[in-house]
Amino acid sequence: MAETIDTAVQAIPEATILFAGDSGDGMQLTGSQFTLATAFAQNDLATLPDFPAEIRAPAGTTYGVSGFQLHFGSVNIRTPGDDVDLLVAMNPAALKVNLHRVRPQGTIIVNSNAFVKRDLDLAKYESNPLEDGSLERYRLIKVELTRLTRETLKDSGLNHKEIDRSKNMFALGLALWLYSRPTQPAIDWISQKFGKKPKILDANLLLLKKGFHYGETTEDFVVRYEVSPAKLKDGMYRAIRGSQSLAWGLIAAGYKSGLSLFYGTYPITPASDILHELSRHKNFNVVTVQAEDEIAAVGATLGASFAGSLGVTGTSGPGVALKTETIGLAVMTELPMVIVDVQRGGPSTGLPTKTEQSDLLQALYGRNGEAPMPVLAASTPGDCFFIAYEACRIAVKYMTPVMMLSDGYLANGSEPWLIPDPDDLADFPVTFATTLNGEADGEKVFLPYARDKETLARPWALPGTRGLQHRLGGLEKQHETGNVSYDPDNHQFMIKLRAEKVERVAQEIPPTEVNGVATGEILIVGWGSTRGSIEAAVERARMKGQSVGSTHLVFIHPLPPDLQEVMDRFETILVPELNNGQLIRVLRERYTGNFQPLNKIKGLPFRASEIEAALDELLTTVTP
Amino acid sequence: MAETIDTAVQAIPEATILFAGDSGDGMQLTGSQFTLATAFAQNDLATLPDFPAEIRAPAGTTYGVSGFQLHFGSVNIRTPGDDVDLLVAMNPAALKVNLHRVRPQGTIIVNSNAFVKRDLDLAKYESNPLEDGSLERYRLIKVELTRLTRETLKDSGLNHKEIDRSKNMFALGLALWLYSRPTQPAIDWISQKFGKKPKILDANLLLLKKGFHYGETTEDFVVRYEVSPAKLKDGMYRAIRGSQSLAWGLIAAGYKSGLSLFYGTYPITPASDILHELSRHKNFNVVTVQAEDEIAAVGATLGASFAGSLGVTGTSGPGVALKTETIGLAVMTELPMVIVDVQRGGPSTGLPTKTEQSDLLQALYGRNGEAPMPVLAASTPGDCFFIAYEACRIAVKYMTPVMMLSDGYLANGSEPWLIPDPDDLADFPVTFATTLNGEADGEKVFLPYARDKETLARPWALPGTRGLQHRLGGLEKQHETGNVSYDPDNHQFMIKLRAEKVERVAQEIPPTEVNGVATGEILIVGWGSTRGSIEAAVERARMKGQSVGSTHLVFIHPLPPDLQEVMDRFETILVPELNNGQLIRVLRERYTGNFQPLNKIKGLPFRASEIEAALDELLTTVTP
Amino acid sequence: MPAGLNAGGDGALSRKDFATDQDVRWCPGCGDYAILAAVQRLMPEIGVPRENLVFISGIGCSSRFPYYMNTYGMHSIHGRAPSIASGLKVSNPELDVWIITGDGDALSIGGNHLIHLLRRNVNSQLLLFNNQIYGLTKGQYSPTSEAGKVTKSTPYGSLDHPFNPAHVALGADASFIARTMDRDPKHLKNTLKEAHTHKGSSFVEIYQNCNIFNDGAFLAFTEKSSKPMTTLYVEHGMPMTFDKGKQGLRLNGLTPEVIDLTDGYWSVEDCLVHDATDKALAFILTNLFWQPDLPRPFGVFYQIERPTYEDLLHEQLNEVTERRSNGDLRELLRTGDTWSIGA
Amino acid sequence: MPAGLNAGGDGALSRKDFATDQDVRWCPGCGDYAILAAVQRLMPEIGVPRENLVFISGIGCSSRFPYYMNTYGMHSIHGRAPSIASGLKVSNPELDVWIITGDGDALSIGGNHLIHLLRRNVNSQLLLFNNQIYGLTKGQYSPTSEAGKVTKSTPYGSLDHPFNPAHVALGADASFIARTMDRDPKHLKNTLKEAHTHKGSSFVEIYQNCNIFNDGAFLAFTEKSSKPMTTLYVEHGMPMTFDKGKQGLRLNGLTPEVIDLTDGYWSVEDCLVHDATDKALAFILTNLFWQPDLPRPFGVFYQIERPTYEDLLHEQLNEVTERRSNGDLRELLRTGDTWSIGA
Ligand SMILES: Cc1ncc(C[n+]2csc(CCOP(=O)(O)OP(=O)(O)O)c2C)c(N)n1
Ligand SMILES: Cc1ncc(C[n+]2csc(CCOP(=O)(O)OP(=O)(O)O)c2C)c(N)n1
Ligand code: SF4
Ligand code: SF4
Ligand SMILES: [Mg+2]
Ligand SMILES: [Mg+2]
Repeated sequence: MAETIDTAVQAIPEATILFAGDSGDGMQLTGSQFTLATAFAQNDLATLPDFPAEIRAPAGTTYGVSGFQLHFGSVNIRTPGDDVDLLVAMNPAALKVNLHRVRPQGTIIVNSNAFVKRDLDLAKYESNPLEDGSLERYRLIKVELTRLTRETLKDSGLNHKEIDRSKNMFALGLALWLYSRPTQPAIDWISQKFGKKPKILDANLLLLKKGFHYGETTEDFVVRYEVSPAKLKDGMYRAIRGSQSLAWGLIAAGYKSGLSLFYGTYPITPASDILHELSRHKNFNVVTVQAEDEIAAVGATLGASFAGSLGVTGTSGPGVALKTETIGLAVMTELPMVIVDVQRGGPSTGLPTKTEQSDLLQALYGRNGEAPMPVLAASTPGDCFFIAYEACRIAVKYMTPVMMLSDGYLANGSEPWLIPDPDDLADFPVTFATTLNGEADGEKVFLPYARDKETLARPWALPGTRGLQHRLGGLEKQHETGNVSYDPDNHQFMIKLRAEKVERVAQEIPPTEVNGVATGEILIVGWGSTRGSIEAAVERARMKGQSVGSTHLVFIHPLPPDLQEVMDRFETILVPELNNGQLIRVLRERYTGNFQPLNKIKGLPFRASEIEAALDELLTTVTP
Repeated sequence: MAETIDTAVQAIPEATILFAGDSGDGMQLTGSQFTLATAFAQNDLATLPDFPAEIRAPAGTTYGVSGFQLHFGSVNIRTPGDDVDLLVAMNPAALKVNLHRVRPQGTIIVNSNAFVKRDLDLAKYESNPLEDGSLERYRLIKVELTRLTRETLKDSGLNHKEIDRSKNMFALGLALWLYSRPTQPAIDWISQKFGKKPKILDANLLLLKKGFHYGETTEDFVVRYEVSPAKLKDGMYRAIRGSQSLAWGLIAAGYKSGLSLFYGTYPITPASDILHELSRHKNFNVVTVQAEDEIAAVGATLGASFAGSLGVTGTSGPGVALKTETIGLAVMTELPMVIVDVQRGGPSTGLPTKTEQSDLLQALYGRNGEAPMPVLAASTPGDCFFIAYEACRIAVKYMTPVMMLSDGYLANGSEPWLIPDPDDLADFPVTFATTLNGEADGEKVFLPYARDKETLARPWALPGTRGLQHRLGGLEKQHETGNVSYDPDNHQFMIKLRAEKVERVAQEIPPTEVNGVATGEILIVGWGSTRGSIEAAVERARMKGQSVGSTHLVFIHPLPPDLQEVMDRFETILVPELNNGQLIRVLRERYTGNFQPLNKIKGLPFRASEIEAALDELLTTVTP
Repeated sequence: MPAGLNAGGDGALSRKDFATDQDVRWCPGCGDYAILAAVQRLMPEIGVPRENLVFISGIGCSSRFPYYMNTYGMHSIHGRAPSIASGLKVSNPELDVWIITGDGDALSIGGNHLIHLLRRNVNSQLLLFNNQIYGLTKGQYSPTSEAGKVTKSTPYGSLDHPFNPAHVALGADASFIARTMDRDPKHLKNTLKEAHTHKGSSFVEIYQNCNIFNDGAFLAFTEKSSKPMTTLYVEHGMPMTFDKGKQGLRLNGLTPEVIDLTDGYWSVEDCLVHDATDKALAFILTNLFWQPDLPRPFGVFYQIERPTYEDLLHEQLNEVTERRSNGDLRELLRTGDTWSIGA
Repeated sequence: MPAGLNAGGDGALSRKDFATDQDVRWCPGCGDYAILAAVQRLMPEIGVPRENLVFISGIGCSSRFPYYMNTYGMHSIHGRAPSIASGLKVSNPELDVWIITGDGDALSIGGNHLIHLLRRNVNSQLLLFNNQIYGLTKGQYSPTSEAGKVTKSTPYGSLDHPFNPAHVALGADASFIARTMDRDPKHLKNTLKEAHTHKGSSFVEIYQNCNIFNDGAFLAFTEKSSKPMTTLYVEHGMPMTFDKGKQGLRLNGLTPEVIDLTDGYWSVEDCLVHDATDKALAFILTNLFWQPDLPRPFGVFYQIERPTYEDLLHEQLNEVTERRSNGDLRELLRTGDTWSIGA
């Protein structure tokens, strides 16, 4: 074996790397293994997987390219990174699709064996970019991945297909070396994954090491990088994806409330993973029902709520569109229910595998008649856990359906997560009605629509409770008795009452926090998954000495009572959204202020630099 | 037969009368016959039928009461009337339910035979109101309707049931006499309705006359009224109900465009009558399909639009909730389609037979993703004809789904209608694509998503057209080619393009007209069925010398380009709505002004006096 | 517990105990009254405590039913009752769940939920009030209306080929399929009782007269004069005879034919014997639908035992819980790869 | 008309003329390729001009189909293709309408539209790509997955009793019901041809292998080794034999049983002869579903003629128009009571 050269090591605060290749090249796996190693290296991080809409698009095509982007560092990491420092491209298509993301002088590692006529044609390259000098603005490193892999494994006893499929392990090893990451996590993972397939196991381990050594032995690399641990809060951490953390938040809600969790759903990207995760944890008294469609799913969920379960139904935009009639019934019957909308690119089928925030107005107004309900939004993968928990708590406390908004970026993205202590979660008391609560001509009676003074919630009386028999339904209800009522005044009274109940949820909203300057020129008001990009931009703005702050809304209905006051402390309110301007409509309608929209509708999250640019522009225009 | 007394005749400008009785008493029929006679008397008029949710509620119960209110006069009539001058009550329940509507000193005609123990109990009367003096504030006229009817018909050969069922004819005759209306229209109608049942025919005619003569002969009536013809525009008139006029507007659209009208729907109150009316006119090349549900209805309609029909689907709020996903597909495929929402009391099943305006926000925002579409609202029963026509015209011209809002009050209400000349309707040209419209590498090709410069509409190429084969779908479309595209920039471009196309519809909006003062203190901005009450209130305000004007929105999306300018001419903007405040949200979001809401959510239209009161209050508060 | 609560308590209950204080708002003469009466009479017999009974309906005249039962209930939205009932039953299998629906509610807008309920076999009784019309919306044709029907929405006659509800249920592999009618209270009550005894989704089609919009739709089967010749009451294990034993039914190959039992050529022995567990027979039997010269069968056509959805679900839940023991949240959050920072 | 237009023109078309410039994006090895090939091969044979062909699909891997056919098409939304196709066909009966759907698209979310399409008998071909899995959403069980199936959404096994698609179609009174498979191109193409020849809604279930999420679901019927014993190809008027004529099927009462045709006891004469017009037989035949020791039938199970929805609709339209003559708008507006004011 060739002697090892010790390459110069350079310490850097942060780095963004992107693995890209065919759907079949195992880039998602490579990416998550690198993420794991990075987590162990105690860096802060954020990831952005990006896969094609096709299940297995034909090899070599540009639309078949699957990518995994990772941003990590010793500093606070809030986004998957704007410009890429290292691109690992397994074939021409992967290079073609992702080159524009690489920063000038950034490093590109390519599998040079893949740059042959057929693949170049598939990627629609006129000439070979490795030779035509079109890449000279970058540090290009050609690695004969395919050949090296085949050589390494010629005696492995694996067939060609299996051998070629494992070249990503070589790439992983090389990348780990380049950024001085530990190989142990990957080794452990491989060992237990392929425990039963010794041949594959050995092959993968061998390639991982070979890749690592390749870095040490080749002279291609002038420097090697080191990223020291981030100053994260003390405690136990794990990497977590949004769909997993959302599912766990629901489990936690069931756990703390003592209610059985009923998750009624119908598969849809990008919400399905919540179902997949929940269905693995039946021993938490979790019931998952895959219904025949979204309408049946929300119907079954409402039935479960009536019976006393914690009813939750999850879907994406097109599914919410189908559930709205039943959500209206939940508003009328005042049963607790949580509707999770993992938003994706719309309208219609739109861009099903991409992220977007374009269901906000549907969440607020997409029902017939006056049917208000609380709407909450999660802002990071880990935050999904807490918002899911909070949505459930409010649904039960106020006896109302609650809409929780997530999106494709949160669902698939991951971040290091300070594991919470279950004891620190807000209390989740539940009281079922067991006794008669009213009187009618001298007789004790049950009033299913009597009200709690503080919350205006009606009692939750479960079928099976002796003496509390009552009938719910979608026709207007008489105050207190809950009987059908066509009385005009009662109708108006009940409309106002249901609206007031939802307004009362404002009691649950903590004082609005402002990140950055507390008063100044620009306040960024955001919601949902844009939080990371916004706060990164604010940080950069402050380094530039700009007077910028940001606040991020968890509750979009009702809105925080102190929001106007907070906004009044700034001259301009910038509202970045991954839609054509939805929250800004709500703000303009209810508040005064100089509201400026910043919209991106490309199926991708904001880059911090995009928000930064908007700030710069506003500041140059507002300050003469 | 007793000699006839000639009662003093008093000329009055207007009157409001209300027929009320059991569902079985034929009050709707009595009301519409009186309406017909009134129309012939050339009065202006407005009606408000009000029937129970039950098909045939048990006789004598308060919730079984069916009513028909009619407001007519020699002056402009814009509402069914605030206070009732004459109440005809066929039984205690009818009196109980409607007494509060009668003005002090108003006349009440009761069927005294019905005021017996059983019916009094059913109506929950402790004592007989005819005797306990509780009615002394009114002019009470007791008529032994049942007895007189039985006597009149004892030799008619009809059985008891038939005889008792016809007593409404006696009441009708009496009412016609009291207001000096012609009996001929009713006689003609009866004659052709019962032509085949001579016994019933004779009985009804006899009773009608008896009732009329009863007025002449009895001394109960001190005065008799006369209402001279209204000064209506010259021309040929008819009475028309909203659902009929809406259906005819659709037929007119098919007629003028030369397109076959396809109406796909699923029955729902109060929209079903549109289906009933259209299904009678198949000889206008009208296809009506009663689908298995609303989703199938809108799906079939979209398929019909693809094939080149004028696709229209009608429903009410709960049905719209179910159609939203498919409407999103129409937005993406850019096919012309009209969705009619005849609004009713919500949320959920709500108050299905009552009127409300609470689906506006659903119409604007109730879809997943960014899915804008034009929204138009009709303002009077006759106006439904023109708005339906306009909605169809815009859908085809701009290749977009269009939402048209009506409501229960418009659908069931009627008014005298100056019959339009088909030649005066706006032109309705339709062009189908027949030739290749683009080029790709030297070849002529068809670009299904190419754009018309003025409207941004894409070409409408019908299956069956040789050489223009193309595929539509719900995934994001590539500009011009219409191929599936996951390109981020294309997505944002298309979202903006679709939005811009809908904004272009503003070209179709005529300058905003202001009724009342053109500049001043208060401008009332209304939409939909509140027009009559608003304009009546404005008229009263002007008589009081108040500086009030009103404008009524037909287009709610896009909004009139000159609206801000018009509103700027007033200090305060009053926004009356039959909901909890929906249009006002839109106005506050997009415009500046001192917006004041006036909301009524009782399943009933505004009384002019309610708006009048709001004006008075505002004026006393704003002017010191 | 307060006095009032005993109201719902033990002791022999009577029909009246199942009535509510709400006035029944169907049209006078509506067939729904007879069905309500039959159900209220049946309740004391089956001896389920009122608080464990839940009636879930959709929308329609028939779906008003729950308001009149002093039990738990939900008058939900159009066509969705089977879904809501499924979630309810799964969440609390102790409950005795009854689904009330109409021909439009169940077979038009609710068709999909119906067939999925039946295939899953959620233990419940589904009562389909078939009046072959949309009552509540004032008289449009329904998926069970005969083709060519003139209604408000079809002044020139309807075009749709009607469903045969029993075939739809069979196609969905229902485990219990029966038919009865409002005008035969005894058969109605007994059929409902058998449906209740059956463990699984029991599909019961009830011919119900809408005397306002479709009066006399089933006259042939209810009128004393014609009934004997037109109705065939089937019972498991019994030969198929009707017309007071004067006529019978036999199979000629796969084709049913009527045989005269009076002229001595055929006898009861030649008649088809009903076997409610034979799916093919159930199909052939329920195929007797608007067929001239053949009687219309009533009774339990098909009944087999197969596991209910909620049983399977809870078995799995318990099995997993036993194997993995009750979940511990703190543990769950720490599963997989974790690392510590600081202390 | 411009040159380009002739592209869609007459003259013998070949399979290639029906391909589009869009890359086919199914996974390599997916059964959908074989079905696409069969349809593209069939098109020139049926001789319908490309511009009169319309393929309407829902959502799913299979529903990508229309993008690959150089005809008119719509890749609509999940489960709604039958509704959209109905409106299309009614509006222009000249069009040759093909509905492409999957087991989830047609039987899960789209179940109701499917059965209503079939009962109405809208003239169209419905191709149900049954891979017993949700492919596009990456592998959850579907309404046709066998009970106990372990998938992403059911790590402990699914609980739902699966649909028998042919029985669902029969329960909806479909006028044409057939089954074929991706791995038998000849039978596939012929079956599609018969479906196209049939006037009415043709329901064709196609066993399709999803080699990514449910590989080998139908191996028993497609593998050379097992196929002869497991598959029974039925043809109208032909005796039911399989296993290269070594085995046959007979009816014992209403129960089908396999007979050995080699030991001389039974002969072909004893075999059941297929009659595609016999509904009861079709039911019994399609009841051979996951039954041990009994083969799985393929072919056209049932086919009868009954009026199509669009024919009835246009007959009525024409009939009314003839009777009342083309509507005149000016007249319409003046029908009923009118009065004049002024001159
Ligand atoms: C989503 C929705 N669509 C339509 C309606 C209107 N609607 C109410 S009941 C009904 C059909 C009733 O027929 P059926 O189910 O047979 O019940 P019946 O009244 O005959 O007992 C319809 C179409 C509704 N309430 N909701
Ligand atoms: C309203 C809606 N719900 C759910 C989805 C997600 N979804 C897309 S395809 C599909 C099922 C696909 O299965 P199948 O119909 O069998 O087609 P296959 O992919 O197996 O060919 C689902 C659940 C969707 N696109 N729209
Ligand atoms: S309309 Fe018909 S079904 Fe409805 S209550 Fe009246 S009679 Fe009964
Ligand atoms: S996932 Fe299955 S069905 Fe879908 S394309 Fe791939 S192999 Fe075919
Ligand atoms: Mg019915
Ligand atoms: Mg499938």
